[in-house]
Amino acid sequence: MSDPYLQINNLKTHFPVEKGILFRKVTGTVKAVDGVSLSLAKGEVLGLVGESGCGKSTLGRTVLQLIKPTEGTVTLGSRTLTDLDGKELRSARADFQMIFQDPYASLNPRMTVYSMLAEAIQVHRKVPKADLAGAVGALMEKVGLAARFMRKYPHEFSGGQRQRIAIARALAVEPKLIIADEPVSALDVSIQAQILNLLSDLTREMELTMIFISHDLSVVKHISDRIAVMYLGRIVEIGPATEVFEHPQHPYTKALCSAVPMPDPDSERTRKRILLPGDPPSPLNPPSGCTFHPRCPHAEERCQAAWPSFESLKNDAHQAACVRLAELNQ
Amino acid sequence: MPLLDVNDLTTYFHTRNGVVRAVDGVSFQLEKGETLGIVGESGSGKSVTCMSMLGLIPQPPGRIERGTAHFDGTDLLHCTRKELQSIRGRRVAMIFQDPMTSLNPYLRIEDQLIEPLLIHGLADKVSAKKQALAMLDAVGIQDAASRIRGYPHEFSGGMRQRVMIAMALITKPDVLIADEPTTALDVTVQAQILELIKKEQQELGTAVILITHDLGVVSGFCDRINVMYGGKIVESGPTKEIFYNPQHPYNRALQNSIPALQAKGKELYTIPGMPPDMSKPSAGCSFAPRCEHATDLCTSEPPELQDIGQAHTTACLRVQRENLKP
Amino acid sequence: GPGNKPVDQGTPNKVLNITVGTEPEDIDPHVVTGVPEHHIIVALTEGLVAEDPVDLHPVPGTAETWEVSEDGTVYTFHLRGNAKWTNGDPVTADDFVQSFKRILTPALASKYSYMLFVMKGAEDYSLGKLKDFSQVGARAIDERTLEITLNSPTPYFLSLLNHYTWFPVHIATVEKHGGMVKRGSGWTKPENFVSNGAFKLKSWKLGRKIVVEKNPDYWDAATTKLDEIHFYPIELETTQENAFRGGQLHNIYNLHIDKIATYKKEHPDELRIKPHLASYFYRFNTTRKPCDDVRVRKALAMSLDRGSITKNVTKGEQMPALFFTPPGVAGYTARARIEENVEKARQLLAEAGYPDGKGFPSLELLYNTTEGHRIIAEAIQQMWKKNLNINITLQNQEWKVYLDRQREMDYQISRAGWTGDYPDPNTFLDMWTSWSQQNQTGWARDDYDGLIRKAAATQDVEARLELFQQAEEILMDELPVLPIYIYTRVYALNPAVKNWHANVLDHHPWKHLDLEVKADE
Amino acid sequence: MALAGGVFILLLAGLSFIGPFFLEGDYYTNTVLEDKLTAPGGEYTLGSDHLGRDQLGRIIKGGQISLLVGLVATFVSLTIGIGYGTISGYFGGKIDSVMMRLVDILYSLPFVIFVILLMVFAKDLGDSIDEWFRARGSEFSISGQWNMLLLFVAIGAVEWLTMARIVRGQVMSLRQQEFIEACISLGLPTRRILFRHMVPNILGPVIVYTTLTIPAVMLLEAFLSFLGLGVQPPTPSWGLLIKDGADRMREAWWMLVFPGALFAITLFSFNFVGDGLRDALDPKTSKD
Amino acid sequence: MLKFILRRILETIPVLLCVAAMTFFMCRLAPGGPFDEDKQVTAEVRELLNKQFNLDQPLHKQFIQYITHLPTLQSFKYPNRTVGEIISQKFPVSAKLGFFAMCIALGLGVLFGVIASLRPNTYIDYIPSSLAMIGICLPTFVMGPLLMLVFSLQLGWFPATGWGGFSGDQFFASDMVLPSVTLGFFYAAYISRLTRGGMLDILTQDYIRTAKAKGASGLRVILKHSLRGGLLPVISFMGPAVAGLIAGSFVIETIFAIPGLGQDFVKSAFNRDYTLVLGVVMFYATLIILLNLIVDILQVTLNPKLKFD
Ligand SMILES: Nc1ncnc2c1ncn2[C@@H]1O[C@H](COP(=O)(O)OP(=O)(O)OP(=O)(O)O)[C@@H](O)[C@H]1O
Ligand SMILES: Nc1ncnc2c1ncn2[C@@H]1O[C@H](COP(=O)(O)OP(=O)(O)OP(=O)(O)O)[C@@H](O)[C@H]1O
Ligand SMILES: [Mg+2]
Ligand SMILES: [Mg+2]
Repeated sequence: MSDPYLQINNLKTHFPVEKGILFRKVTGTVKAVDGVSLSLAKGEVLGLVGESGCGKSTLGRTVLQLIKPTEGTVTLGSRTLTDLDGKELRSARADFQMIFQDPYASLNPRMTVYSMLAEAIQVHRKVPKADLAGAVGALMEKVGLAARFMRKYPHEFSGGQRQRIAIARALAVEPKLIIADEPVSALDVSIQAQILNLLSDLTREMELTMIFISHDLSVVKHISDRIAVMYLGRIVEIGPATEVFEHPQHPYTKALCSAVPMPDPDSERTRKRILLPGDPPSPLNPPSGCTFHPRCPHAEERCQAAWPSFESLKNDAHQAACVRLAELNQ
Repeated sequence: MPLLDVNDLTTYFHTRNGVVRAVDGVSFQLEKGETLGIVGESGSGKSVTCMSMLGLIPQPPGRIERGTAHFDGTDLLHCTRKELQSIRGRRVAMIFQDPMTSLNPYLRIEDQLIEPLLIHGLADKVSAKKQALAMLDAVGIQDAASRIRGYPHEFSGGMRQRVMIAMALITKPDVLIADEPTTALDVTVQAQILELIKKEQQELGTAVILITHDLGVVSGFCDRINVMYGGKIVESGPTKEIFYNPQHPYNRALQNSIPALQAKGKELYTIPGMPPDMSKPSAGCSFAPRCEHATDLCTSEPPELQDIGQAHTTACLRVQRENLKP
Repeated sequence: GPGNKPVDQGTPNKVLNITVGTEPEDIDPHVVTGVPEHHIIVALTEGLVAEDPVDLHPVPGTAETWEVSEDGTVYTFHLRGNAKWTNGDPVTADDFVQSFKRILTPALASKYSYMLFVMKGAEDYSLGKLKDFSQVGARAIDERTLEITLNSPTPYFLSLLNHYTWFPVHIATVEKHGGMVKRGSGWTKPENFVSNGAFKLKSWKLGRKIVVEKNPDYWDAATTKLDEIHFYPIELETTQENAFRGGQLHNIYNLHIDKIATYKKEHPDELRIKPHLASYFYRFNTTRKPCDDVRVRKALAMSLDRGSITKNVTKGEQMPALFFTPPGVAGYTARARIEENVEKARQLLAEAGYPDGKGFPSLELLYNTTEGHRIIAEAIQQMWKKNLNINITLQNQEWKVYLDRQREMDYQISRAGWTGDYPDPNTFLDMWTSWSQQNQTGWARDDYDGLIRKAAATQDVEARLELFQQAEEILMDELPVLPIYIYTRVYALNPAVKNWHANVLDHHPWKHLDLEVKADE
Repeated sequence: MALAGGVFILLLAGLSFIGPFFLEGDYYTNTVLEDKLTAPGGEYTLGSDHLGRDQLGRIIKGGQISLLVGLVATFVSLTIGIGYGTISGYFGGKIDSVMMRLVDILYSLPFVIFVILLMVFAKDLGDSIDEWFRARGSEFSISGQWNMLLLFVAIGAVEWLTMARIVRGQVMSLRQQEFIEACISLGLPTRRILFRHMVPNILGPVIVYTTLTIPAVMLLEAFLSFLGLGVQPPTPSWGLLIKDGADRMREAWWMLVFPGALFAITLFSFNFVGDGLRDALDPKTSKD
Repeated sequence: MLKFILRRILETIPVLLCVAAMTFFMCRLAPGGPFDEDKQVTAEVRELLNKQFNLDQPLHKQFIQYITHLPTLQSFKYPNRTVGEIISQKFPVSAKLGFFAMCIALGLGVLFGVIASLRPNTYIDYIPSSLAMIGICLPTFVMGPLLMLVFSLQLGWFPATGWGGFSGDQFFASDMVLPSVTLGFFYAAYISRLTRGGMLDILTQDYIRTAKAKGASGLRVILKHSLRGGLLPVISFMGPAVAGLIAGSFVIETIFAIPGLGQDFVKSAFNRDYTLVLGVVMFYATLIILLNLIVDILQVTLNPKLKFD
């Protein structure tokens, strides 16, 4: 990784929280993203997994400057996105796009696919009116939609198709970075497969760099080069995809991997899961030290002391943040 | 006699652009304490099947064209509104697909939780509140006593889903219909919730219908599985049969496209073609246009579900007649 | 039930429920200017003389008797001994003198102080030219004798005294609440108000009603028949009518013109149509084209069918006005007549340079926002179009804007009306003098001014009226104004109201009114 | 229903705007005083008014004015209201505060005085414009249309306020939607986000309110004309005709019933058209 | 919330100042003055009058005097009343009329709107929708006299005019019925249309389906689950509507001869009653701001998702 294309440096996104009906005051901050550093090479796909509410979407949004970070920098290529002003940012947006979590909510219900895509194509480059229909058609075909659906409205498509429209829209500006926020979780497996194929084709063809957010570890494993595991606003483990999936090191990752249901009735019924006790803690007042310690089956006194630093065992590229890392992975 | 006996359930949506045959002659049975999984393509009519039984499809445009759904002696599709209301929520409860929108944003969690008890006169307000609290605890929401006064938007997606489940289980229904109850959740929470449903089921003998896309979940959870395609059940059988001995080409294709079962980096298997247009009735098998095994017969003759042994039924003519093997 | 209605209850109990249109602005006689105020003030306050209920000729009021000097300029009034204020104080000659002083004091800025200008020195005092009030022609000879000296013999002086500007106020009360020259000091509020009339103020609820009750200490209390009068401010004609029909009022102050026919047919006993001392006319701006040309003015005046307007538009038996002064005022009926002759009108228009209306400049008729004015204007607009082939436009303006434009002479033709202050032709004719504030036409003639001046100094009745005849002849020849009709008052009255006599000033001295339950009820 | 409403409005517009070509020039002013308040039937199909003018002709002319005023002034207020409300709701925060307080101020100002001022100053202005043209030898005169123009200004000036508030409320809730975020992430210019993405999605309540604004505007026109702003007699408008009729409802029912009924049917039609439009603009409902 | 309210109240001050200044100068710009009547007074008297009413002072001084002493200033038209007196005597009447009318409007409007929304585009929709539209189809100046004609003149059920009975101080009297109904019907039309729209949006929401799945009866679904959300558009309309009801009932007050503030709102402007205009306008502005504030608070309390920003 000599030449990181996307560099995220100690990124923090905090939301102030107000409480009370009559006397509203800021009672705390939700540390949705709390010091995340990542770097991605050009053309790399990073899978981001983690519990719901751990800050995956927020991280994605912050990287794309849809939310202003509280702290930290994001550098894309030679530009530091966190320093750009409104106008520069807007023109820079051609380089990075998001595929939103919810294919129902992220499409304007009153615009046809054509007008949505045509609009996206035209934001950052000039295409003559006459060629527009052709460009839109090509775009749709690229994501596996028949061009004849151009004049339809979003509600006339199935969830999978909508997700593809959203992908097409993101691709329309020819971005270099895409953040895909759970693009397949609402879809049935055959459509899931289609979209995953599509995305990996696209990354290959267009040299797209991508952060792929999902709950579904098997999906993430399939598409990503590396996987990062998030817990309560922080990365707890990062490493090559198969490596992390097959040899998880952090106790949380282990629990996560063990909970993935297998589509195989026999093994699924006999498989041992690591059940995590309790609920994900509230990001409002996260536990001290390693935030995972209240639910960790291996927690000790010292886990409460400080946030552990990243360590790696065998492979330098595979790191995890746990003080008992070595002990637990013997 | 099965607890729930659905026969030839047919629900159409009469839209301006034609009749959408969302559910087209679905029949199945559910025994007490049994867990039935429904899987199938997105838009194949899984949700509509379940909602039709409880009379919850929007009418108009929806209309239940024919069929019966006998629950404990009452035909849910033809009983009076009063009868239906007394069954809904109390004896047959449903968890909806989208927890974000299925809770009333204007009411406190508490009020929504105790509502089924109050409506059916199962408890007075005070004891209903106690039960609600216990239930919320049971679904694993920490600090339930204070959270119960909150509003849905203050809950995370996973928590809302659990509230929905608590709400469905609070009346201890005979049948629980769970429509993709864990889609929005991460795997650890999903595991927790499934565990909870299982526990309730064991204690109360509740029968469960579970709709999901996650074949991993059904494989571990369900006794029997219905595979739906194009508004029809195309295959039905015990879980192991469905997974280890898939017969219908759609079911086979489905099994093949599971990413978890495929090598990394390889192109995933996908079903070619587009989902069927449900507003255009097809003469034969609706999967035929996408089926690699389709013959002329398939496009001209409508298939029926037929037993092929081991309580396993399938609706593929070629399987039935030619004993087609994968 | 019907028994609950104010009228059904009021009639046997001698409670009159009546509307006089709008809410009075105040009941301080030296401050107010309106007609509704008049009706209420005359119930509460009495001047030197009173009015006969039938023909309004002056009869003794607070003054029991009076004498006039030979030359007709000095009046001596003898106040009656039993005239009392409602607080028990006697009404004295000095009360009158102080009251006159009050209304003439410049700082009070009374709008109607000019009504007293017939009195010697009054005008100068009101303008601040004269500082010493003893120079003014009002003098209390003793407690009960008042002497008033006039500038010139004024035949209508005694009638003038019935205008509320001449009424006394209770000086001590006025002094107590903010002083003599402070307007609206609160002395007229029910809890403070002191008066000397047949009724006293009982309550005044803003916007709801004013209640006056019989004053038992009034010198002529024996005459007073009513126990109470309730004055309701109801502006809308249709609402007045509904309240009347619904048994809430004994009268309709103004009946909507389109109801006249209905009332004639269905309620003839309630309908009253009476002549009124008022004239409806249009002003011409004689400084602007095209009405600066007397031929145009004449053509416009001659081409109207006034009879048709009064018959079909105003419908209230108004008299088509071919002259300006309402006829029969103090024995005066104008000789001059406008000739209604369309042929001649066309000819005059052609002479003025507009044959068959060709080339006639744009002409705008200004009127203020009232339905009645609009309808008349529309009818006249059509008559001119038909008869002279000219198109005029109508311009409707809000009241104050309309007044402003009229005063600034920013109009071509403007609708107007004039109600006489006292029954004498002077109140109609002196407004066209060059010095009059009310002229507003830009028209001025020395000979006209001279005639009016001369009439003011003439004591002989016949000679005086002749001067007025000559003046009106000039007026009708020059036509700075276009008379349309002489008003009538069209209203309705519950037949139970007795002693209500029609007169041109629409004055109905309250103490004579009575309510009578019909025998068969 | 929407179709029926639309057809009726078109018919009405046709009757009002094309009908007069087949009538004599003075069809609404011809005054026969002797024929005042003639009941319907006979010479006057719909009766005559208090000046003996043909009621039918006056209703036709009134329709011209009322439809024109209703549509144009509503359009003006719609445009301003949507623009203002969208901006205020979208940006929120300080901008919203300031903009909404400005609306509060305008709400509170005395309308009557505003109208009077408008009339007085605009008249001067109109006169000077005419003067300017005359000085250059042109026959052009705008005083004729001027009054109508002012009417639109006056009505537009008040009616947009409520519209702006409604739009703002809608936009505020829409702003949270993910597709707006998607637009931002595309780098779309704000203007485009506002008017291409926000506005079409708030049309539902806006249309409902618009169909209610049309009658309000027509009646406001009558009030303003009565004050002297707007059409001047003898030109009628439905509002004025109804007002005249209301004063004589017991003497001449036809003066109230005919214009009143037409007014009511027109309102219903607009509402039905509005409902239809709302359905048609909503791609979801348009399919069922 | 307290902070929010405090901030809004602070914001009110510049708004009111703005309103005051604009009103004051607009009034002064308008032609004609408080003393113009058809009997014109001489220039001398006019000057004296100006002096008596302080109109001879520089405008800015007058303005400062006006805004600092407004309630205690005399009305020009009714010199024996102060602005404060007039408002305090007449506003309660308008407020009560507005309150009754709003009750009627809400009752009818919500009822009709809800019924209409249950089966959109059927007769169950058209009939109540049309009924509710009566209030707009029949302008108040038609509806008022019509009701009077039928109910007071023909049937004799209610008095034709007045407010608060014969003595004028009853808390409730039969003469309040017709004006309240007339005014209420007008707003009922708006409310029913807005309710229908709002309910149509809500009734297709998923959580309504959830409620039904619980076994809730139709009535319960409407009352408990739909109304709160469905009435939100109505609530945002209520701010200006209530203010309009209270101060803008000019026509109704004139038709029924009701001594309310609505008449002064219009007539004081016609009368160029500078002090009263300013007083009424300031009062009205405060009312609007207050009502909008209440509406905003109500919206936040009714909609738990919203926060005071
Ligand atoms: N605008 C906001 N204001 C306050 N808190 C917020 C906001 N947006 C997100 N949060 C909080 O930040 C945390 C992280 O949210 P985020 O949406 O990033 O989670 P996620 O990992 O994407 O979860 P999911 O898998 O459910 O999509 C959550 O606790 C959420 O409640
Ligand atoms: N209100 C409606 N109007 C018209 N068509 C509808 C409506 N609701 C559902 N449908 C149609 O009915 C069919 C079945 O829908 P259903 O929701 O049952 O699918 P599903 O199997 O649950 O899919 P998913 O897995 O995406 O939830 C779909 O084709 C859908 O378009
Ligand atoms: Mg997320
Ligand atoms: Mg579904």
